[in-house]
Amino acid sequence: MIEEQTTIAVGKDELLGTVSDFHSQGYRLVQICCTALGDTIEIHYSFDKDYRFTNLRLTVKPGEEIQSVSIIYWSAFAYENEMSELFGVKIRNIVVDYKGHFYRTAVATPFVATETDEKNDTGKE
Amino acid sequence: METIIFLIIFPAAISLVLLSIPVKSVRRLIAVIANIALIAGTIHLLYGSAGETIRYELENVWIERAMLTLEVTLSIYILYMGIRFRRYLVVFFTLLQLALLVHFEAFAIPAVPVAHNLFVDNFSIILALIIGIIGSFICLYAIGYIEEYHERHKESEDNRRFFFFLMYLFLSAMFGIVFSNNLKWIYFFWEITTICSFLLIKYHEDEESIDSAFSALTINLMGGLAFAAGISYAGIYAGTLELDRLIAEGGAYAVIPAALIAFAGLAKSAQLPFSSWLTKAMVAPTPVSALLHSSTMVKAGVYIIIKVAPALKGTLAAAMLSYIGGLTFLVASFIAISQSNAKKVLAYSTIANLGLVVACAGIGTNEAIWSAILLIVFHAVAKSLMFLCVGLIENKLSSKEIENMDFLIMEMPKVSAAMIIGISGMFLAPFGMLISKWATLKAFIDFNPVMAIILAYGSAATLFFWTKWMGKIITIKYGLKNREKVVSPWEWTTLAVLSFMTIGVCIIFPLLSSALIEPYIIELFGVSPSMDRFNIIIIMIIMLGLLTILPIALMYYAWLDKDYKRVGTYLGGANVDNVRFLGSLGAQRTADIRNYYLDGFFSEKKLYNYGLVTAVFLVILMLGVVVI
Amino acid sequence: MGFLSMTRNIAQNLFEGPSTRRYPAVKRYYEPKSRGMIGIDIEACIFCGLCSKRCPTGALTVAKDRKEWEIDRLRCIFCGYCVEVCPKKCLSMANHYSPCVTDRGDAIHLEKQAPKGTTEQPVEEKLEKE
Amino acid sequence: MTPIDYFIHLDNIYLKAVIYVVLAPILGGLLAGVDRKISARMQGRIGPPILQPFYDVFKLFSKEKIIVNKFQNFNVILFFVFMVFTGSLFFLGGDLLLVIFALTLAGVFFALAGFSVNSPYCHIGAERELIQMMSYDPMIILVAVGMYQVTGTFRVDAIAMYDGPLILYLPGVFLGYLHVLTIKLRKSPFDLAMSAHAHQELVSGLKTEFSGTTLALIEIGHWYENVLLLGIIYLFFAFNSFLGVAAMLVLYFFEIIIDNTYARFKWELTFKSTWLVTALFGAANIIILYYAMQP
Amino acid sequence: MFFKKSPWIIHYDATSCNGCDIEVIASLTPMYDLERFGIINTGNPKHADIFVVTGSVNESSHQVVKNIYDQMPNPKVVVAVGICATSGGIFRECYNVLGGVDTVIPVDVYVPGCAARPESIIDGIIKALDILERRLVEFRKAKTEARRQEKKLRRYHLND
Amino acid sequence: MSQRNVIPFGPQHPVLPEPIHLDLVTEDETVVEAIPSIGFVHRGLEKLVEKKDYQDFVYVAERICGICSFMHGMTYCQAVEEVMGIAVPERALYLRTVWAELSRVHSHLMWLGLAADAFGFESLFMNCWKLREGILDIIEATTGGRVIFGSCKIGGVRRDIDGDTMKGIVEKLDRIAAEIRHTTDVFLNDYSVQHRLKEVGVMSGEEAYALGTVGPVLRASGVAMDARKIGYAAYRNLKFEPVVEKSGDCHARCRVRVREIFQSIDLIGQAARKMPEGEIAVKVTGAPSGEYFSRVEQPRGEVIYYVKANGTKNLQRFRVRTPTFANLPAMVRMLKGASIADVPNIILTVDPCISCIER
Repeated sequence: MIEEQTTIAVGKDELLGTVSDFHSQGYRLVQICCTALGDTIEIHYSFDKDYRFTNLRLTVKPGEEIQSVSIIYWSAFAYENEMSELFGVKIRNIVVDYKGHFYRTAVATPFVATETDEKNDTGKE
Repeated sequence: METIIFLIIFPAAISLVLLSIPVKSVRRLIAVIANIALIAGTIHLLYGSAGETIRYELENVWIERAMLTLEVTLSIYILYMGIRFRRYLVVFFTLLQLALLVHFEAFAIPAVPVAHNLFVDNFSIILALIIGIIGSFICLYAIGYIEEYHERHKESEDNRRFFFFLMYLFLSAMFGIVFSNNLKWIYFFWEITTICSFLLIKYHEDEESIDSAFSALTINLMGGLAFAAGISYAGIYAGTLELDRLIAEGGAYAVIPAALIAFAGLAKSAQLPFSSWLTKAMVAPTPVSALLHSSTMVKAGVYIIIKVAPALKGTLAAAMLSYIGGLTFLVASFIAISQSNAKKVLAYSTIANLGLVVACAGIGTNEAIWSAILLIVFHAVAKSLMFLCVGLIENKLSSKEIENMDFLIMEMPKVSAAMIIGISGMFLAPFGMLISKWATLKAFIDFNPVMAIILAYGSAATLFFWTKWMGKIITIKYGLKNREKVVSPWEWTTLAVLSFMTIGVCIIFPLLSSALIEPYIIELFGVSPSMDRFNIIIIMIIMLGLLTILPIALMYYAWLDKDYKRVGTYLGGANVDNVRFLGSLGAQRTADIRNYYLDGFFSEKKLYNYGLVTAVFLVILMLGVVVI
Repeated sequence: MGFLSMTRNIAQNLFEGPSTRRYPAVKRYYEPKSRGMIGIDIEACIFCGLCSKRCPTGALTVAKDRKEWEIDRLRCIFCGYCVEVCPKKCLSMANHYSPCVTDRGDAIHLEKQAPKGTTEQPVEEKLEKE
Repeated sequence: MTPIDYFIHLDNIYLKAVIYVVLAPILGGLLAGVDRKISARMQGRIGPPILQPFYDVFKLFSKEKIIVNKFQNFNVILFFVFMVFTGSLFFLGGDLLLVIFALTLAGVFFALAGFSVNSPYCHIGAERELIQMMSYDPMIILVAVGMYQVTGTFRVDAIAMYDGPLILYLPGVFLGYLHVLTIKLRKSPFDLAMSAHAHQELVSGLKTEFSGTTLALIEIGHWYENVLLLGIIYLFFAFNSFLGVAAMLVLYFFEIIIDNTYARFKWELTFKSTWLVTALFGAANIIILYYAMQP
Repeated sequence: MFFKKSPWIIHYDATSCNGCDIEVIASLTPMYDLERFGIINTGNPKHADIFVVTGSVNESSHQVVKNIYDQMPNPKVVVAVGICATSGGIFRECYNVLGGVDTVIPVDVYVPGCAARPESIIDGIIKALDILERRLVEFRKAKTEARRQEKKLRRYHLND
Repeated sequence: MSQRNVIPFGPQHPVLPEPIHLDLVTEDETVVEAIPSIGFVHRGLEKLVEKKDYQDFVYVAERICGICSFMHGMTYCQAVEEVMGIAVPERALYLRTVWAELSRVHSHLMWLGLAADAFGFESLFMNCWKLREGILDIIEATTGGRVIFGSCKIGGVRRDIDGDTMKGIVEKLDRIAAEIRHTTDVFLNDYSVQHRLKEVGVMSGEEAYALGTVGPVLRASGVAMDARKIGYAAYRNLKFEPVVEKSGDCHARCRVRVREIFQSIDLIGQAARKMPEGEIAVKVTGAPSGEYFSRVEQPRGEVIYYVKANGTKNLQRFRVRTPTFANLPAMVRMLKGASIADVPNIILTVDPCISCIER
């Protein structure tokens, strides 16, 4: 094991509060990532302070709307735009909202699209 | 002499006629006839009187009395205006002037004999040509302009009869200035131009116009006060009221009035400590700017400076004069870089060029005076053309901003062509201004290389702001609507005539020089500068080259050249079409391009303040040295 | 703060002469370990198809029935995975890349196992030819 | 008698003009080729053949003509014509001030070419070109002023035949001229508006939209210009033609060194430094000379 | 013929992993020095003769590749450098990759390699030079042909 | 009336070999607004895990980026090894360290060259790339590739470097280091370089930390954050301190990279001395199950791989957060108020790897 990594599950409503706690404790936002697990979507918010790595795990249903953390961590806008474009996660109040023009993929929300979708949907926006 | 009197009286009479006739078409007819008469008059003068200076007696007590009465009436009017708008500085200056005048008229006048009240020499013929021809055409232009102006400015009162009254009255006063030998007469006409300017600036009657008008009035009254003081001094101590005698006598008594009159000239031609009024005066309707504030009235200032300069020759005051001119040229050229308002750029460029003339006058060598006169001619033609073009564009685009003139060549090709000629005329070889700048440079080097250095820097700045403006106009974009279909024939005529004149004066300049300027210089100095024949040939070759290559190449590109493929502009490969690109956030944007204004280096406020302080210092030095 | 601090370097370059490898006039020396184009000793091949299954880009096709082994040189990424997985170790890697082509078809290289009995040219010679 | 002396004393001005018009591009092209070769060697490369600039230009002549708008090449033609004309005027021994004004005219056409296209990179290039012109213009005029002060004439032929060593009278002016020469030769650190190699923020700057024949004309125009600029260097050393030629070559080599030892300056520094150098060296030299030459 | 001696290139990274890009740049640097052949990296389609594309094309870049190609004056040659550019390479199955460069514009020379070595790039460009010369001849022929056609048309119209 | 230019910067732009697009809104030449647009290199390779075997996927991971390809492969292997609990042999860890540091040296030298190119110093650019070839020769001799090393695999490494070669490499590196110093001195001391880089794109430590920047960008602002300190591979046995500069401008970022070149050369020396004998790989069987965030310090900063597996041969989710992605917001911030001439410098001192950002 190279390093200890802790993961804390967090609810949709506590998200902003917990993130701002991290912010006030001087954590830096390392990354936000999304995993599509069929019927749910898992979002990891990773923080780091003095090489201590901590994760928040938020589980949402597809189509559920969540709050943007870019108000607290400005740099989150990039991750959130990515999530909303690739996974179709609805995120409210992103400071710089590309509105689906971040990567401009050939397939809309490729990570949740099924194989058949991909073939039929040319995805031109 | 009849021609002269005709030229002075006729416009004044026309102005009264225009004021009294209520029918528009009749007024127009009269104006056209009057303009033709004026032009004919000046040309007649050119053929009749060119050569030696001719002086005329015109002794008539009634003229003097009428002038005095008018002067006092005008002063009272100014007093009234000053009190009504609470400009107490104006009131103060007027009162002082009135006091000086009354004192002088009451006590000193009988003692001073005036032999010649009027005169004609080549210099005044040149100015008369400018006033007569350019002035007439500007008045023609104004007929078309004012129509559209009132369409655009529905809120302002339609006072166009009064407007034309003032324009023609002004022409009359200008003729008066250049033909009068009697200082008191000059002063009388001088004050009329001041008041015309005041009333024309505030024509729009909004707060900004009134403010600017009073600013112009205050400064010009200050100049007028100095003028009046100069006359009093000349009358009392030098014992003459004649311009030529005052200059010819020279000596200690002539220096003080000369310096005071030069001071008045500085104020009138908006040299540095006084330059603010001219830039503010740009709120006036554009023909006014063209006529009063670039081609004629401000020229009266430099005219009088050139006239009195010989009296100051060799004194420190003359050196100061040249430094004030040089400084004004430098500072105004620099400030013009940071301006985006077309009329302000023109105003600053006018100030700069007048600065050059003043500097030449201060130097006062034969070469310098020669180039000063050339400068006046070339500047008057090119600058009035520029102003009139801007006026037209302003009416069409409802904006004076240079940045709104992109693609003008596609929207208004003919106006743009006129404008390009005007701009080229202002700084580019082989046009006139460049020839005179060249002569000026030669004069400067022999006088004092510091001035040459100033000229080198200043003309570099000139190059920058003119070229970027020209670049803005000639940017080409397809698919734009032609917007010049509805320009009135009045305006077209004037633009065409002035464009051809800009080229014309350059082609005939050797003639102009040998027929009019050189005799004048020889009369003044005994010797005359002349350009190297080789250089004149070269300039003519460039001119001819341009006049042939340009149309041929344009025709080639317009009709003959078919062997090409059109592609889009380089936009980093993100083209959507020729000018638009796919930008961030999925938006299609147009590549928008603007000029540079280098505000960090040439900010108006900073430079103006520095210039103002230095110029005030120089003016104080100029007057102080004389008094001591 | 230095002015002209690059002078030393450019003077050195000027006097030492250019350090250019004059390819193609001078042949480039390749390290023996350099990864390059794939060759096959077709006689040893058993057409198991493991290489084509493992190939990350699908550059290899193996037809067991026709005893053919085909490589699209414009798909091969020179990873060497096929060489690694080959059970008979009949695949080999040259230390230089395959040549540039102007037509896609030129890059498809087909090896066919001869019916038993005929002798084949050694692999190296074949590679040279290409 | 060196060829240069022969050229100066040649009375037939038509012959002079023909010699210049024919020889200047050849010289300029060779100079550009040598420049590229030496630069490459300084970077540890072999570099292109000496004749490469000619190959480039000939190639450009046979390319397809692509344009953004019909009139964009118009100003380039004018630039080229006036550049050749300016050079001829100089080598015919014309008035130095007139040469400078004609040079400005050519430069203005070049900048206008950039403006007329309505392309962002061209436009920035043109603006920068103008800033450069504004930067170097005072110094170039001062060169003429200084020469006039010493020799009492603006005629190039008279200056070239002047016996005294101009360089000793005008060391400051000469230094100032060297400074602006870097701008005019479009060498680093002042290659703001465009440069031969495109590794800059402005793609190719002013010449972004010009291709084929027009680009070739721009290149050849610059060869003419470079020869003219070297000619002005020669004037400083005109009292000895060997020294003059040596000075031209040494200074060109020096410019190559400068090119290879500097990063590109920003326009602010370019502008400030040039005007400062003009004032410190050029203007100061002229003022001192003025007082020294007063009786 | 001067095309052979002065081919100017423009390089565009369609969706390359960087590997081929830095090798293209490396081939311009002292060790390989493409300028020996008169090659300049112009970075501007309007000056270029050879279009060097690295990487496969994707949803966003295919339009860019097309734009650049369209803005290049004839005669022109396209060199696809690296396996991604020739066939899509290891990424051909990705959802956003359309395939090799030849799906968008005609490719003249395919340079293999992952990442392509500078030697391969030099080989490829030298191969492209011959094609460039050929293109010039074709281009001229087409031009005179077009002119003739136009003249014919005009005459026809005049006679009408 | 506005005096604002709107200029498209990229996607094809000669100063950057890679496509990124910025809508630059400028006034005179001052950037008022810069909005980046990416997606020109987006391939979508994260989804490729669903099609490829987790062991074969190393080849894809290596090709995320051609500059730090080895580090990508290594991070991926490390992530899977952690999920599967594989103990990698010590020698393999050391070899990975050597290659990682070699690629850091080549990446930094390449960056120095590109930066020199961006501020118009062509001869310096050429010099840097000339030196870089020396490093590439070492890399080619040991791995068989100049750009894509292809020597990492799950469970260890694919190739070995024998003792003599290792010694030769260290000696050669020392020689090259002396030459590199001549060149980097120009970066540190030259007036024109300082004019272009000093006080350009200044970012304070607090701001850089708040924006989540990583790598040299963060360290140049005075924050000592180096993921190598976590102690992956052999770094826990090597002695080094993160390189930190205080001023936070472009020149500081340049200095950080210059010093890191020498630090890396030193680390290679240390690794060569301490390298134990033994196996270079273990055999890997089975399929991974679990999740892990693997962190490695790339030349551009900390890269994070997230691997989630559910016991099949294909991973469930594979996610890469590359350093440039984290530095992108900082770049946008720094561009505001810079001049057009600074834009390439600022973009380059972030050392953007667009193919990393977009994967």
